[in-house]
Amino acid sequence: KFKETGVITPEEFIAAGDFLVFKCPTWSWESGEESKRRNFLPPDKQFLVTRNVPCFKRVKSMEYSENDERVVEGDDWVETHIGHESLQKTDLQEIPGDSSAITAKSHASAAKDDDDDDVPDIEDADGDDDDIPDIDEFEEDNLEACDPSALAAPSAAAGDADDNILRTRTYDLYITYDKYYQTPRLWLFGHDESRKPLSVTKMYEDFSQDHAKKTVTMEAHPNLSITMASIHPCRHSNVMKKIISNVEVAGKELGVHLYLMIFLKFVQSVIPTIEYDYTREFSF
Amino acid sequence: KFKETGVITPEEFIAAGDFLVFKCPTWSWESGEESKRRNFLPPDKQFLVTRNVPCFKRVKSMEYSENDERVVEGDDWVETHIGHESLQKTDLQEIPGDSSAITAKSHASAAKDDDDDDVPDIEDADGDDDDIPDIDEFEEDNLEACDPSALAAPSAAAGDADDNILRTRTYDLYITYDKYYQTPRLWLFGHDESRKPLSVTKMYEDFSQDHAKKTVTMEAHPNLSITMASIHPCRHSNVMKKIISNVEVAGKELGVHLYLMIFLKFVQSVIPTIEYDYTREFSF
Amino acid sequence: MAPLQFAPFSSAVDASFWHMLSRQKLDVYKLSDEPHPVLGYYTMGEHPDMPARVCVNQAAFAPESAAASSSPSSSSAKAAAPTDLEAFFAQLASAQVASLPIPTQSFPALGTLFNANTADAFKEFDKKAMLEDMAKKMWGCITSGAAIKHPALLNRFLLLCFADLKKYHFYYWFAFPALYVGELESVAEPAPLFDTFSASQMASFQASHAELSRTHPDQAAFFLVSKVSDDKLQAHALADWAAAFPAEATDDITIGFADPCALAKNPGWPLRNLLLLLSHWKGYLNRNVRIICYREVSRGGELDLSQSIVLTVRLTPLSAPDLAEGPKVVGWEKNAKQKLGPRIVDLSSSMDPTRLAETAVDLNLKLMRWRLLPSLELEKISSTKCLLFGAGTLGCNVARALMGWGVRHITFVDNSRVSFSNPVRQTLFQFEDCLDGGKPKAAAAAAALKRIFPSMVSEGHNLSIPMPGHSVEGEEPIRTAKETVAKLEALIDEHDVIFLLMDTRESRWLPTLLAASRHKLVLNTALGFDTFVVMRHGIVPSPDHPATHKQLGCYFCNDVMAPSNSLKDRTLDQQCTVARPGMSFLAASLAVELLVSLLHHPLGASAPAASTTDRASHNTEQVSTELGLLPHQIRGFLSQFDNVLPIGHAFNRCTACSNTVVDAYRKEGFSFLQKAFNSPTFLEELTGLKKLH
Amino acid sequence: MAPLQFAPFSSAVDASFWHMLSRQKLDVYKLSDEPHPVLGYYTMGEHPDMPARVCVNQAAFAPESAAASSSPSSSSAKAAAPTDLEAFFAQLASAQVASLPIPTQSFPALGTLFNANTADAFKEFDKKAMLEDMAKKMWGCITSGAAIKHPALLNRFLLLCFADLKKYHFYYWFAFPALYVGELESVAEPAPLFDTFSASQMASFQASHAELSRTHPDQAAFFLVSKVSDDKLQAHALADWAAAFPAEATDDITIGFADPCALAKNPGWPLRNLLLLLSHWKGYLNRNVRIICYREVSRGGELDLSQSIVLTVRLTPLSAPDLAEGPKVVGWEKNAKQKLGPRIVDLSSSMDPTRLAETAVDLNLKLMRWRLLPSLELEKISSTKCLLFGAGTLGCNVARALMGWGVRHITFVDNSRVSFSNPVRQTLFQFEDCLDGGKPKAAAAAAALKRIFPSMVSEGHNLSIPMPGHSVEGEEPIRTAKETVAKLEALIDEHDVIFLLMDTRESRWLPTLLAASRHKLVLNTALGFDTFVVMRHGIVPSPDHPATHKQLGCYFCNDVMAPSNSLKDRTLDQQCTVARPGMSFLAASLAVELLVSLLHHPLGASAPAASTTDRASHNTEQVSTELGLLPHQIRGFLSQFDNVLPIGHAFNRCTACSNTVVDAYRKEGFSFLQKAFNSPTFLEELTGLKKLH
Ligand SMILES: [Zn+2]
Ligand SMILES: [Zn+2]
Repeated sequence: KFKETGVITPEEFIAAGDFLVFKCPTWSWESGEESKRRNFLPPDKQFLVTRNVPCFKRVKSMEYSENDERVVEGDDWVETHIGHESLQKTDLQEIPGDSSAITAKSHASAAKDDDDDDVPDIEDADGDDDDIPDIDEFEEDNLEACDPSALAAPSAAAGDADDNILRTRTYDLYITYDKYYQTPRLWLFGHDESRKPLSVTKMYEDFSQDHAKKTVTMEAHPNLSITMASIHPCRHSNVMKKIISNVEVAGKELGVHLYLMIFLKFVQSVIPTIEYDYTREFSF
Repeated sequence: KFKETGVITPEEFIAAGDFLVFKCPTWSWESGEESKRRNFLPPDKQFLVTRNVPCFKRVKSMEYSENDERVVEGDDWVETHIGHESLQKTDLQEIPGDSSAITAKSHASAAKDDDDDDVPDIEDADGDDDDIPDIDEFEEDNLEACDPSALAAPSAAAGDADDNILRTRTYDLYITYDKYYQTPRLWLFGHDESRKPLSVTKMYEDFSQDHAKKTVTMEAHPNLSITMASIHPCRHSNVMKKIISNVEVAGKELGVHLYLMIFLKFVQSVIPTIEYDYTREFSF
Repeated sequence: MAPLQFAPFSSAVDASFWHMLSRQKLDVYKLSDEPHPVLGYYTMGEHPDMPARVCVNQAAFAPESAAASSSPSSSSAKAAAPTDLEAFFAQLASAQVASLPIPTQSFPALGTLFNANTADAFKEFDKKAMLEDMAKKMWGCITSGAAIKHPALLNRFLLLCFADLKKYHFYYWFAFPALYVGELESVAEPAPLFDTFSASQMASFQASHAELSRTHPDQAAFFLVSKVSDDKLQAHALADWAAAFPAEATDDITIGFADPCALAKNPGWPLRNLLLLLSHWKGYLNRNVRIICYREVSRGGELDLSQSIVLTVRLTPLSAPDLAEGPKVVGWEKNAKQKLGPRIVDLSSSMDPTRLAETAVDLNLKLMRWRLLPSLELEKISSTKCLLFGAGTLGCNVARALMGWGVRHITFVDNSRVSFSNPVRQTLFQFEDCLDGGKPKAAAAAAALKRIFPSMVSEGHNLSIPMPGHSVEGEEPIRTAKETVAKLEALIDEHDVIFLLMDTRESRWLPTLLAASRHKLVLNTALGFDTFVVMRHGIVPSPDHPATHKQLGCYFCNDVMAPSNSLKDRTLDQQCTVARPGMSFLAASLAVELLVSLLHHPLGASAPAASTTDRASHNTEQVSTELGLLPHQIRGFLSQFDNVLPIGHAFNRCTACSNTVVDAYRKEGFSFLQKAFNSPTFLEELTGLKKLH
Repeated sequence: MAPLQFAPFSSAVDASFWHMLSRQKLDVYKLSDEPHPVLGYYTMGEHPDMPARVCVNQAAFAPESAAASSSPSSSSAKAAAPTDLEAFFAQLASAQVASLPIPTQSFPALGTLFNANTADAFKEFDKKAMLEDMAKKMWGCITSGAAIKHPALLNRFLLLCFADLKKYHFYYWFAFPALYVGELESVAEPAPLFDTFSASQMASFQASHAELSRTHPDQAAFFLVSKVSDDKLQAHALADWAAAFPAEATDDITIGFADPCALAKNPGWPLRNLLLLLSHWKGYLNRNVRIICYREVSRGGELDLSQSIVLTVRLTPLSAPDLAEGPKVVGWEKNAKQKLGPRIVDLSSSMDPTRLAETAVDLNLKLMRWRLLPSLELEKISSTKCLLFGAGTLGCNVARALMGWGVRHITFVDNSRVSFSNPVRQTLFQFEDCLDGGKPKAAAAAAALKRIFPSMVSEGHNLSIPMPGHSVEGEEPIRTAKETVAKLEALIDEHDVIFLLMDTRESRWLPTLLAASRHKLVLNTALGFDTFVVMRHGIVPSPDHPATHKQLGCYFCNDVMAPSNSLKDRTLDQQCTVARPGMSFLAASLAVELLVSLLHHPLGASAPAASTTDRASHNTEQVSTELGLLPHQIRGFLSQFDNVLPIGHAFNRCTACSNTVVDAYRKEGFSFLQKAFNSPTFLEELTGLKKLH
């Protein structure tokens, strides 16, 4: 059934999640806040999570992998179908009562990749600690003596912009089940190299520019009282259907337990530099 | 100035009010609630009031006095000018940009006099004491002996519908100054023969049907926290202008101190059976 | 001669008095049930058909408030009533009379207010004892001579109250104490004043009484009248006995009082206490006393005293035993049924904000009928029960427009919660509704309607509508779907008009079918980025409503695909709808205006449709009402500020409203629906739509 | 050999931890600053570039909560922390490990949380003493043997916090205590696991560690490794010394631990406390001990241990004097600047509802740009300051439509109060606003905007606009009018767009003139019963904006009467306006959409106008934007569902926008205005309009 529609039931989600945790134990089930439990999922299997996933480089600095594009069949899955060319009256008058007429013409709009101010400016305050109290006065340099057995931090002085040390952002990735769309839904919460939450602006640097702005929204995680980035699931079932049929055309039969592995593969095209698990190397 | 425009200033209102109180001492100034004082009027002259004005009969039972009509020059003053015949497009296209075009055509609509359900049904509950607790159990028949020196009530047993005793409603009439329209505004609060407040439905029996439904609204008295009926002042200045010029054509010169006397004369056409003062017999 | 009968006082309480009492109770008295002084007044009798009234209004509390705020000691204890009420009254009755907040040409009545905390406490007041206590105090004023110095002390009343502030009901009972020791006899038939005195006597009397009122306002209610010369009378204060009646003229005693009664044969109530005072005062005993019942009223700008009358009585000495414990007293006011009992006044329509709002809203709507459209059927509109599927931008604005037209019964169905981005566009929500994960939209919208207008009847149902192609399998999901369908069927049965305002195409299928099977009117609205469609579904003919015109189409009539195939045409109604913010205002208000117009057509929901070309036509009677044309669809194009009015007729292979589908649903019920939910192709095969592909 | 260096732990705190801490603080801890147990975890090292992390998330509080709710004695005193933290930890470290809420393949870290009530209290924590106290307890576990039975007791941390719940700032400082008595020496260079052991040895070890994890999850972090045969290794619990190392094989001692570090040359932090434990435990002394730094990670569905390394150290006896007061301890985490100091995290953007709302609203608008209209100038829209004259049905709906477009700065001018009939039609008001005589509309509307979206910048001004023909005479009225005019001038200067939404014609005159003199865009809207007009006034050319097209007219350009004569044409805008409820939604949304479109034209407010006929034209570039046509006026006819787009040009005798009037106002200011207020004919004479009559 999921092969025809691209959607899965909560039970199938659990099965696919169990398989994911079994195969890739960096993923695990969590229960989240007690008050926010969804009763169509077991209390201890409310969502999947993998934490502290490294993200070594920004999308802009990365060459595009042709492979990514192939997997999702062009970027059709984020193509938007809302026609904003309004129809001429004459069109409608010739076909009175055709309610699909308005929807007939549609085109995907070209997205601008290059303007960072597209994401809310209000968030940028995070980056430069404008309203964070001065931390210096809290430091206690003489608290403990230098400890020769402790290794110095590998990626030091992350606060300075002019060092040459590799900056390693990390992401926490969550997968919830979206009852409405009957698909998984991916959530991301990023931290910078010194473990500060990333602003929306900065997170956008890690989303594929072609896709992300069209489908990434900031919303409250359904099981946690935290707002984070999420890939909107409105096109998921369609893309999943296509990927599954691509794979099957290649001669392999897919069980529903692989659904999340496939899902994570296609999510990869949105967040190509976030090295979640190594599901990406998993072969069907 | 008031002769040209029909409007008066607060100072002129005070002067005319003083004259009214002098000539007709049933009217008097009051100050109302301290928290609601209007600072453009003296604290002790916030509004005029006359109480317990009898209203012996209902408008329906009354023959129309031709005289009333004459005073207000037909019923022009309640004529409504909102055009609801929408213009044909062609009209507008021929005179593009003529913003008065929409307002050009207008007609007064015929008012229905005969349906009492036009006024809120919700008010009718007042009439039949539906939710008033049973008063009988509070009666104390033996509280005092029969007193032969006390005259029996002249209009007894007002509660029964089938007696033949004259029913005497009373009204309290208030005149406030409307800052927006720069005219006086009349307010009415009615009581039935046993001094119960009249419902909206019942009060409408005492308003001239041709005029009243178009201009009588229920609103909060500006100086008292009580809602009562009021004659909307939006046409007052126009009518006053006309009456004044009618009187002057008849060869008399009017001072602004007579403004309220004239005002009360024209109000008479709305509430022909409410025998406020005897201003009606006053001659200019 | 018949015994003299006095016209009792009636009480006349302004609504403003009750308002002020409510406030005093809340702010000052609280739970105290001490007596408080209140001020009433009466005027001279104007009309024989009008009872003599003691009036109290909002100013009744002014003297006490003024005393409380001027006395430094009591400023902190605002609640304290004057400790010595009699002293307080004596002050009011003295020179202060001129400054009391009562109308010109009126006379003060000094009241003692007891406000009970409960209806039971009100009932249990010992009325007899209270009135006797007051009588004792008044008798004290008489015997001490205070009442001669300040005759206003003779005009008293007792007022027992209970204010039910939840319902704005006020219980009250007045007593106007009349002290007496027996019957009085008239010596002569009561006669009009002008029969007794000459015109010049009357004129001189009127002038001297006016002068007395001006110089000694506290003496204007009760006074002496002397004959200065044959054509000249003069009014004096009671205390001026010696000046008024020199020793030599012992036989010619005339007194007067401001008479609130206007009857030709009877004096008013205040005379009773005056006569007692005179009986106690030796000078008057065993004489004939002429009494002027003075009634001076304003008529056409002139003061007229023609209703005044003259009585003559003979005062007899008071019997000492009767006075042992003071004179007897009567005076409890009878209620409307002429029984000894309290009155209750319901001021909810003047003071209850909820009812005020109802009245204001109703009257506002009626202005439309009175001024412009006499044929407007407001009752039909307000009694129309509306069921709104979707409480998003469209749902909120449709509900607001319905409310504007006076619709009182609005039910919402939605399954989402209010999110932070909603309130700026979804006009029933506010920031607070987004907190803690967001309130369920349907319930929040219903609550908002009541917050706006408390008389709304509104409920929200948090339901996920089963959709074709969204399969329902497994015990629990099937049970849930069954319950949902049953709930939706019941909701559609209970409502008159169904609005489809969701953001997905397939969720409209089930309500469309359920409404079609029940011949209910459906108004369907969907938004694009800058386009919209508002459509009324055709009504499936029924025995009650036989087909008079070709049936109009529904939302699915033009489809060649069953609604399961939703991703293909997410355009107008996909979840991540992006529409220009103005769109929902336009579409929602037009949908509601179309409904209101439709309600005025004799065929109602079955009325035939107007098209774009009918705008230019002069023969549109069939397809319009006084409110305008009745299109089947309104398609709007914001970029052109233009609308077109296409017509589409019902399609016999429609997956939602065709006979095939409606009949199958009627026959098989849920099991039919389940097939449609579970199989994406079921409906296409059933209707034969598949063959058209 | 170089001294062995251990990679310290770094802390990794989930946002969900802070959320839960906030809640615990508010609901449970309140002002208590007792220590509380919290649960962290670490996993084996995955990547050499990633620090070894101890993670805490929302589940960190679960063990304490579970204990509190299961203990009947403390159910009423929910705030009480476990009285014996060490006993509590011993329990967690025992068999319970398997049921702790931590991810699969992770190991528990037992934390002690001190939450300060203020930033100062946080600063004043005696960190040295707190860490030493913890070290003492850990040393106790070692000496008592508890740490051998439950090795998880060696993984501890201390967490000092201060939650600033007003700003959603969290101060925190972790310590990962490492007990030590001196430097350790490597006996051999650290080597990869696969260099030391054969493939079959590794496989057998991996399998037996997996088995140990399954059967004794509490023993999986620290373990012994024995050689069963040449190609077979086995993992044992620490307590299994005898089984692992039979007496005869004294030289071949191998231990292991789950290593959170992934560096090739360094072990992770947990090894330090393990080595101290072994040093204390005689069996290991003076021997070479081989240590497996076990790093098993998941790669493409397989478990990979290729990053594991092997170290060899020689354990020397602990010196007794050093241990007199327990071993020394280090472990305070350095901050981002590598200084000993706390960290602060600002979670306002994930937790502050106001900022969440801002973000959500912004992103929602940006969807439009991203998906449909890349050229949409959202910043231009949102930075447009709008001044609304009138806060009635039109004012409310215009404000809502502006808010929907992201406008943040909206000011209202109105002089009336909210009455009971308003809320059902005036969409910013609710029942409550009508009580006690009604709130002033302008202020109530501004408050409503903030109630809907707290980031709105909105003010209400209660001003009566002076009007032509409404004369201003007398000292006080003139002063008031002067002040009002000055206030209006300032308001118009401060705003970019002026909406005229009043209900009288003449009140539009002054704002029209003031805006014209300042070259500000005016959008003017008026309602009839079922008609409306939306109009943009032309812009008077200025040096900055020279005329490129014929100037468009204003509201008064078509009049042959000065506005004073208001009663003549009360039609569209009289006070007792009666309009179909849908009208204000239509007119208000079109006015706002016209404005938004206009902001996108290169000439802005001076753009030439489109007419009805332009709908059919293909050459509308000049008179449209991506959002559609730019009419001068939109006149709507609801009864026909139709709009027309007439154009009217500026009239050189206009009483509001003609040069004569604007120049006179500029020259004479208030005294000019006063003439217009006072004389009904002044404007007609000035402009020469009178001659046209
Ligand atoms: Zn159909
Ligand atoms: Zn102009």
